Amino acid sequence: MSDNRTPLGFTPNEMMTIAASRALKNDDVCFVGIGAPSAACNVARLTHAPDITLIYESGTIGTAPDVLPLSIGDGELCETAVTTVAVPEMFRYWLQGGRISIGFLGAAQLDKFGNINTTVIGDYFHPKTRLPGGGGAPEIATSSQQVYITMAQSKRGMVEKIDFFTSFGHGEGGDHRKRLGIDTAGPTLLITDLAVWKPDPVSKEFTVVSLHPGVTRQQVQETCGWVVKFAEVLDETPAPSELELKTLRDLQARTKAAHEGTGKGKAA
Amino acid sequence: MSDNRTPLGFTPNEMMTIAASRALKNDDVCFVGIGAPSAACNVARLTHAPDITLIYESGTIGTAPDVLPLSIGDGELCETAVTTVAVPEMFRYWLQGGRISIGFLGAAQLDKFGNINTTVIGDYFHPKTRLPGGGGAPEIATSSQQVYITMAQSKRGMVEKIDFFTSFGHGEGGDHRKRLGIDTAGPTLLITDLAVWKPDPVSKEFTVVSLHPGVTRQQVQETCGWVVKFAEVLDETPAPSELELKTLRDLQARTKAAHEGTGKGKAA
Amino acid sequence: MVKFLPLKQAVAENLNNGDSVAFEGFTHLIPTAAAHEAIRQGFRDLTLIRMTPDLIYDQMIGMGMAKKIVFSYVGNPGVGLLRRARDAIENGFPRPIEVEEHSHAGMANAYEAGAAGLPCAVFRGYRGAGLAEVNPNIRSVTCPFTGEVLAAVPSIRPDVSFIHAQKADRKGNVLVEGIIGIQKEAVLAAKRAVVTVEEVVDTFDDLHPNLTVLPRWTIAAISVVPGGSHPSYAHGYYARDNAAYLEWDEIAADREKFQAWMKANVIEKGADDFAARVEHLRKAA
Amino acid sequence: MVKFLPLKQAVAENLNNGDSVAFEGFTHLIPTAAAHEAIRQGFRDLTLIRMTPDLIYDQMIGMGMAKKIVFSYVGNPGVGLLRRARDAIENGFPRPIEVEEHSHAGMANAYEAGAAGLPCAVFRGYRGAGLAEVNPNIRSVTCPFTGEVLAAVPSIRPDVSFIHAQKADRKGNVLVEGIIGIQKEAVLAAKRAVVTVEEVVDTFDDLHPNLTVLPRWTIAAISVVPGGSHPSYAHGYYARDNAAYLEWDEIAADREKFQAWMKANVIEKGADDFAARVEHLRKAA
Repeated sequence: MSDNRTPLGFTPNEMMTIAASRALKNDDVCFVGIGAPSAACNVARLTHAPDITLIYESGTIGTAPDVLPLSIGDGELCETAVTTVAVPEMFRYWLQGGRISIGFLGAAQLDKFGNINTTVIGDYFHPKTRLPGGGGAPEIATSSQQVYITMAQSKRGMVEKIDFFTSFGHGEGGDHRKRLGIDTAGPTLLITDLAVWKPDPVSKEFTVVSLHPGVTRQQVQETCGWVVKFAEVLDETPAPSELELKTLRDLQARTKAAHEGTGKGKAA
Repeated sequence: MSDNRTPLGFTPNEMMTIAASRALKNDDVCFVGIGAPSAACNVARLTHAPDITLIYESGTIGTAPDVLPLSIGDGELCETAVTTVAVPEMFRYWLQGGRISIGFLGAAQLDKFGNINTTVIGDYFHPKTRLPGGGGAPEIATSSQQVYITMAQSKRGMVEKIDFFTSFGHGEGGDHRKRLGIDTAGPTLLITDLAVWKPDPVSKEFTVVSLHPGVTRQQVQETCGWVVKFAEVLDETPAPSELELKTLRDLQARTKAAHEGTGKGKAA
Repeated sequence: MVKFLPLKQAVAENLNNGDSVAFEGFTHLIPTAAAHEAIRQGFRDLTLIRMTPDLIYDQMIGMGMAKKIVFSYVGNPGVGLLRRARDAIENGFPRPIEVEEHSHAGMANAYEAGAAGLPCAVFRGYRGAGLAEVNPNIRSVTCPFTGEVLAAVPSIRPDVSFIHAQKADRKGNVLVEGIIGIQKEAVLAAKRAVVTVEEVVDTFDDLHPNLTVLPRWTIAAISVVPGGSHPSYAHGYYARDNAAYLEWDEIAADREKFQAWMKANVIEKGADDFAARVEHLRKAA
Repeated sequence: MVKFLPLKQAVAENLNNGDSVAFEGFTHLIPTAAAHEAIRQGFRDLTLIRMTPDLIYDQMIGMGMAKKIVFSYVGNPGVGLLRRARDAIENGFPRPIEVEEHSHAGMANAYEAGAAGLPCAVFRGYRGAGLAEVNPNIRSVTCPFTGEVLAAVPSIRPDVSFIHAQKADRKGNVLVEGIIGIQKEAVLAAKRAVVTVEEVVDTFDDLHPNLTVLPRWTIAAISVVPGGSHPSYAHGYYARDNAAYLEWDEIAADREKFQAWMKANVIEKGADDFAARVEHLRKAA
């Protein structure tokens, strides 16, 4: 694996994962979605947040996997966890109980208010594409104290209007959550492969607050399906440190080796 | 301990416990109240029903104690159980889930329809005597498929009108359970130190169906606060067998030794 | 009372056409051998219930056995979509299929309520979620103390539940350990439960008292099928066959390739074939 | 985040006059040392919550610390009545006490709902029971699918819960094993939880993954008090002191005898005295 896949020495996806990892604190209790959130959470654990509590919906609490899980229920998660509970308990005592500080989600379709669709493309009853659905996300989105979202930008993914409200973000914006009686903060951070976004305090529309190194406003707009708002003062995301990059790449290399190792000699 | 404490070679209490033990079957799943029910259930297990499942409300399922527990949560119950679950699970999955064939209760006050009071003597808000209360009994009485009751007879205990409905038996009799939407059978058996009683099929009033050896109708009536009905054909309860008596007495001797053994050398 | 039976007989005695059935396992201990036996016996018009329908439900749906599916995540874990399920939902192939969709919280609570003998589950869920608008089985009750409106879903009470577990003792008590998922609830919620196990041991006397043990009288039949949860894994026995999950994506993408694979790997095979499939995965467990 | 503290400080930092507080333990692992420390510190106007108030609540009530008691079985386990609680309820001595009485099922469901962050618990209970007529906190909801009327009680959410457990690891995770009762729910339902433990071990790495472990961030303070649940027992450490339960019946029967006993055995003693009380019971565990 090369350290120089881009002129900058890191890929946009690596920047995304590392920027997301930095948002997590040592005392966070994080409900981890699979994919990009999982990588970010484990990089955080392996760098600046060694005591972070990672929870996967399979029931594993306080887990510390050496490789990234392929699914939310890998054996590695259980073996390294503080405790492993049944799934009803996970959703009742731990998520609904209000114990999760950060719910970390990916998205197939996202709108500017942080509403997520992972259910269908097209009409629900006559879908063009049937996606896997919500899984734990509908309640992660409303029971976690805050929600972080991470996804690679694309016009197909970041859209003006999502086809289905799998998980509720800020709805139509403003105080829509409060009007529905939802007392948690909802999406407070979006990390893409190009930028860091935060919701406007009033309208709740996601606004770019930081561009990743080398990224232009135009690139962000061209890969987003809505008219992008930028903060008045726009930061540049600090580039990944050597430690961060090495940690992420080592983790991914271990993961690749481990997952291939269980196949029948065929390439995964 | 003598084998001849009465002219018959056994005491009324021994006869009660042994008669109660005989009512239990090998495939019963029995929710065991403390005291007389506990002794009867364990005698059954140690004689004709070796595979009976005994459940105590502390969460111990399929327990096989060598000595009778002092409380429903003795360590012995856990050590010999198939599994020990949390108390909410006990009441939700195991009792409310409809898995208990026999709920076995004692009573402080009982009426002829199998309603039990273990809450107060006198008015609830200004009690003459505050008793311990229902514990698990209110739901044992309605969620178990059948309820067996065992108690020593006395005019104070077996009364025309109980002071408080701790657990519902047949209410005012007849189809009162059905009218409340309770679809379990309720009390189907009462075993006292003098007799075996079953509810009349229509009125649901407890009726003496069998007198213990040497007991007269008059003795039963003199120790009961309501006018006793006797079945047209009245059986005599078979006397305890040698095996039954020995099993019960050995169990009680082991129990006495074990409970004294944990004291500070003082008599318990 | 539980019977130890060959898998073929355990499935034949407990599953019927038209049943509602749960083959449960939350990424771990998936009862693949039992599902394959059900496919071989060709049941029809099943209502398939599962939080995470994966390969086995893709296979049953692709074989036209399901009239309805009740689920909360219809994906190939860690890989992507389930292409036979998609074909049924999007194109009605090989037959149209009715969909009842929940969130994980909804399904987990519904199983819990089923195990608890309740008609419905009450929880805080589906707030602002689109599912509440498309699924008429998502309703509400109002807390009589605070006035808060809570979600309610019907409890899940399958005619039959199938699970795979690590071991049984000779009496028929069953141990599930590791990621225990929803298996205990699936068994206790069902009218009948069938369990495949890796092995039978003499007694459970040495087990810790607080492990997840299902007493023998909660189970209708036990079949010993080593490797029976391949390609998922059995904690303490063998690792997940990740390659098989990745391969499935290709197999299921094509209707004919799917049929050929099913013929070669399910129809013409039996429960005894599972042990060999996990041989190379045992070291990694 | 959890702190390891001397018991005196753990109680002082977490309990306040007027709090609702649960000292839980279902015949096993009763947090006697914590209760005695609360008695020494002389808190007033407490709402005492517990399924099975036993000696420790009899003592707190007898000392006039409770304005209300929420319970489902107010007995001396295996022995009989609680005579100080009776004196308070029957005679208002040493002060009148408010009573909120439930069944075990009601309390267990209410703790479960508290741990689950719900405002109320819904279950099938209190059918035909007199409690439903005298306790205004027993209400009902109607299943929106079947029309069945189910019982509802408010969830229990104490200001503070105290439990006794076998051990903590150095990070502050806590293990409870054996008869686990309602302790996990009592901790998770509370705003703050204080745990006394028999000992601290380096790590929990060798524990089975499915045991009842409370993560360190669910606990406010841990105090190491060997013998801290005497006269109840700690599975794996020491047996129950049955004689003490029988003796209590006599002690509590008399107001003056009670006061003398409290002075000698609680007021003038400390947490360190518990270890010696279980010495003779260790063999029997």
